[in-house]
Amino acid sequence: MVKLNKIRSLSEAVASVRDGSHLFLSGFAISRNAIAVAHELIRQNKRELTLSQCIGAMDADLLVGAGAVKRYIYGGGSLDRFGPLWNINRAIEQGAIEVDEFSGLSMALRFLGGSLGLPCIPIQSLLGSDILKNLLNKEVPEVKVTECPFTGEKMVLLKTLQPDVAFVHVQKADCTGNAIIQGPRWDEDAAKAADQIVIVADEIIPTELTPFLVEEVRIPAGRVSMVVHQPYGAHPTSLYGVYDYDREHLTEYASMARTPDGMQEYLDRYVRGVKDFSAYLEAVGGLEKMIRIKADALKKY
Amino acid sequence: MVKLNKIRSLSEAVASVRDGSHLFLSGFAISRNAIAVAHELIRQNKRELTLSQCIGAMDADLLVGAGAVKRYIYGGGSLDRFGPLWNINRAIEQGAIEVDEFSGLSMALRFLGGSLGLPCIPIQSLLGSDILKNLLNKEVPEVKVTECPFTGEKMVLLKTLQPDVAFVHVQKADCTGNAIIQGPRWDEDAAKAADQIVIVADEIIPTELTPFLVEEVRIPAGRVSMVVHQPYGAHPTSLYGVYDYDREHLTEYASMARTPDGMQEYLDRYVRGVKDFSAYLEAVGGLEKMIRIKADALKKY
Amino acid sequence: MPEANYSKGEIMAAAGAREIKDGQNIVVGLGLPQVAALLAKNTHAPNISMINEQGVVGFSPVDPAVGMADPRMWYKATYFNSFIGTLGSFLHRGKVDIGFLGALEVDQFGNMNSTMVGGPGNTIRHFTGSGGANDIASLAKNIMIIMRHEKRKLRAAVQYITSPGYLGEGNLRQSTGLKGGGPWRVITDKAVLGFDRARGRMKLLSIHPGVELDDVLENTGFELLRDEQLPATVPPTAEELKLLREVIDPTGMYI
Amino acid sequence: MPEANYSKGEIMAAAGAREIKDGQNIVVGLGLPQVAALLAKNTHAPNISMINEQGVVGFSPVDPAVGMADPRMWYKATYFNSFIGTLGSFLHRGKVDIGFLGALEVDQFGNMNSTMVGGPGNTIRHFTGSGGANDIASLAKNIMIIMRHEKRKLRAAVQYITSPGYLGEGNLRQSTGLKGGGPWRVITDKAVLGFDRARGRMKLLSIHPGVELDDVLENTGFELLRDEQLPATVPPTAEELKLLREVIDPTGMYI
Repeated sequence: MVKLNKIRSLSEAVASVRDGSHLFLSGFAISRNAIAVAHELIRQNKRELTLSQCIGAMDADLLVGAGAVKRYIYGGGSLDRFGPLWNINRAIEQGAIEVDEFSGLSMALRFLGGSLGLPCIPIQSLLGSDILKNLLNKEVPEVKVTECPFTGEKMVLLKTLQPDVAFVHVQKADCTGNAIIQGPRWDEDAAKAADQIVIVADEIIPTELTPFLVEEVRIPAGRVSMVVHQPYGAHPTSLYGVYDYDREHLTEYASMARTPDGMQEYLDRYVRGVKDFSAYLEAVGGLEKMIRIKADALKKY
Repeated sequence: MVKLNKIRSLSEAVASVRDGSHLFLSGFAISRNAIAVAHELIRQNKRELTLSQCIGAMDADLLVGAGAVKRYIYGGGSLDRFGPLWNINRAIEQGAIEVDEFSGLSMALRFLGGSLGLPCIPIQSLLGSDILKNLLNKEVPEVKVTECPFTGEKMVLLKTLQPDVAFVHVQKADCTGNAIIQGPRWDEDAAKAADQIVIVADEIIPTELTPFLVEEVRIPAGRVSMVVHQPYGAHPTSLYGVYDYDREHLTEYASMARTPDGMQEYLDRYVRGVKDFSAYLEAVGGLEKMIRIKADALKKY
Repeated sequence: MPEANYSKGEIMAAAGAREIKDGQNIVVGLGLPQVAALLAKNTHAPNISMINEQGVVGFSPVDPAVGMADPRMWYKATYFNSFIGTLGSFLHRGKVDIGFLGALEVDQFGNMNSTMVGGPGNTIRHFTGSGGANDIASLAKNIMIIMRHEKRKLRAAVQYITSPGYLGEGNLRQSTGLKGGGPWRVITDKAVLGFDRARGRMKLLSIHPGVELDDVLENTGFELLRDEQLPATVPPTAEELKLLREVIDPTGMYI
Repeated sequence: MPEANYSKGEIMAAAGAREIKDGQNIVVGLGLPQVAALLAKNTHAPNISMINEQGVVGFSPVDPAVGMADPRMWYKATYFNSFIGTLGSFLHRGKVDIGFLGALEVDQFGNMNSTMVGGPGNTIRHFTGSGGANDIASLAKNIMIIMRHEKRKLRAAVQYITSPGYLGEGNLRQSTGLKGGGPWRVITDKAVLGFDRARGRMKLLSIHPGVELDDVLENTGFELLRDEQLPATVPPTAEELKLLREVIDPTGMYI
């Protein structure tokens, strides 16, 4: 039986993104980031993007640093102990991007509601905070303080989120789009909230194998538009069970991103100045580095 | 390191249920029902129960047939081609129980919202139906037709559900309560919606093994109050990957449940008239039957 | 009239299968819907995603099942989740192209009843209720109903609206706030019916070979819209019959 | 004053660990919170469930990590899910007993700021923001804060309320609709602080051995409630120190 082959090249998949789109990228701090996608979005000079994430990550920081982002909707974030999200914090401080700042769970519920096609969803955190005060002061309200009509409890009603395209880096996928995510999956609902899902898989598995791994399939083929095969596509962030984060390169990034000039130099050296993601992988240490960060079979990092 | 041992006997776990409680049982039609729990609830003569399920199943039909149920909240259901839920349909026709009838997804969203501690959750089905009309006519409203304050779309706001206790039959669990569900898991959110979760496991696995099966753990120990070890506890319904449904016994049940007298005879023969679930298993064919319904390793049924 | 070399179930399955396009997401139930979807999958639509409401997607059954809760229906599934993962993040998210439904009764507006019918005196008989049917009818882009063509089942008005069709004449469905496209095909053992979606009323599209127009009209409890020229339903091909009989339903459980 | 044979980090970890009861569900972050929770787990509370906000539960790390996104934090986890599976079906469901939080600033009502501080002129400096902190502060039964005891960090009022404490004097927290119990302990390198929960104000509970009361008061930016008799914080035992140094944080990354 012929199976629909959704495999596309990274550049084809990214070329389908229109300027001004609302994108979701799968990163969480320094884990399972859609780094290859962020690089290609920058190389293809995509502009005026809206990005949304539960927790900010390096993939978003790269895009903000490259000036590709108009609006960022998120719940806070960092590069863990490697440092803050320098570009995002700087853009917020300078008013260079529009920012809607929420909490982790309020973003997660907005995505969950979006994944279910619900127009709104309630939450009972945010109340009393300056996060809420800031959001209520905005002209385009996406939050409303109200009461549950059944219990009378106070609650915050949130408009749900449905990105145009979600780029989700995963450990394995088959060519029809069934995607396996191992470890925590902070991005599962956000992916399903999106109108189009592009799976970026470190490994492509044969469709015959999928039923045997069914308990680990987190995004079903029927929701997936394209599949990109991109080994090490999350580098320098970690891919649980496949490779560890690259401590050396993250340290270099955090140090260069500290200043606008340093960030431009980083982009020139590793993103705009290289032909493609393979050339980036060579530039950061190639095969030798990839062997060094290979995950231990038991520890998974 | 000492691990908290939550293992209790079936009779201890069921004894903790107070008359008048709101229970969730894990059955869906003829699959993964909490049959051993339903039997023990009947033997311990629990009364005035409220039951809720996305889709009605044999475990609920048994309890309604035994007169243990005051109120049933559900989204429709059957015994698949073995027949209708005779006791539940009869009780509805005769007005013998209070019934709140919803749809499958509206029940699922009420449980999802309950699992997240949300007081209410919207849905955009039910509109225009007699299901909704009936619910709106009730004195205690749990549904409200309203509009999304952000989009203006019509929606039905549902009060969420939080059962007092969920009894969930699963393939495997460890003694701390980490529960593995294989195959579809229509009951996962309903379980998490409950205040207390009692896991009934066909097999107990050592805690050392749990991290290796982590991708299949669906209910985490931190939410579980008790663990009951009850092999074949879903019989005569199927347990995916472990045993098939018992065609012979389901046919007998569907035939006896057709009349009130037949149902009482069934309960006398297989539930009230036997000492415990082991005696029931002997009465329905014992070891020979259990070997016959063992699941095929590839097909899982 | 030549004696047909196929059964009623076989032409219903073939007619249903032809309405399916490759790559679609389809919610199917037991019986003829599943047979029709599998026939499409085995012929022109190998890449459809079949969805079982309680949380099973991408299955390829090889043994006849007794219902959706039968693990035979889940064989070689590529995705397990819950109602939330099927009726939620597929259906309510607007990503189900076709929802197959059955019903005790369907009316001229495509409204469906699977809950109750009146019995003798003031009694009612209560049946299965909704399950996912109300949700599917409310939210899928297209609803396909497969049923026997009988006057008591194709009624002017159903006794209970479990699952909404167009509700009444005109744009009542939209003004009620329902987001799915509504009823689209009714495949019976006599004909293929569709809808004038603007008017919300059922329309005769084609009559199965060997069936007379009067037979269709007499066994329908309301006036059917129809064009002057009525084609005959294309009968199942030899390839389709071979697949149905040898691969999809070899024991003849459903067809 | 005898020179203590333990570090500030060690007494903070020990003081934090003692506040934990066996069987509790605890949301922990990187660093001292994780060290305190692991110390409790290795001593009197072997059955706590440690929860990492992005969807990891029941982990037992053996290598020092750089943050919650570091798979070293997930080692031997017994449950993976998403924010929804941790901050949703544990926290918002009312099933988190203790939430550990850090902050740039904490005020007398336990309000926390992790978002921004004023810089020179009219500028602001933007930091990490909430992550799950606002949700945890809003919804956990008890909030435990571990931080350095400095006047600029323990302020009369925070510059931005990222995560609500008692908001102000009295029952402002409850009337705002917040369901969690609110701040409960602040463990610093000088003292263990708690709250008068009825009044919503921070209260000095014990002072670490070797620290003077004045030292505490001078380094706190507001008036602390306190009883006349103030006990000394119980120092870490030899067993606790051995566990901290040899098992939980052998490289001394956090303590």
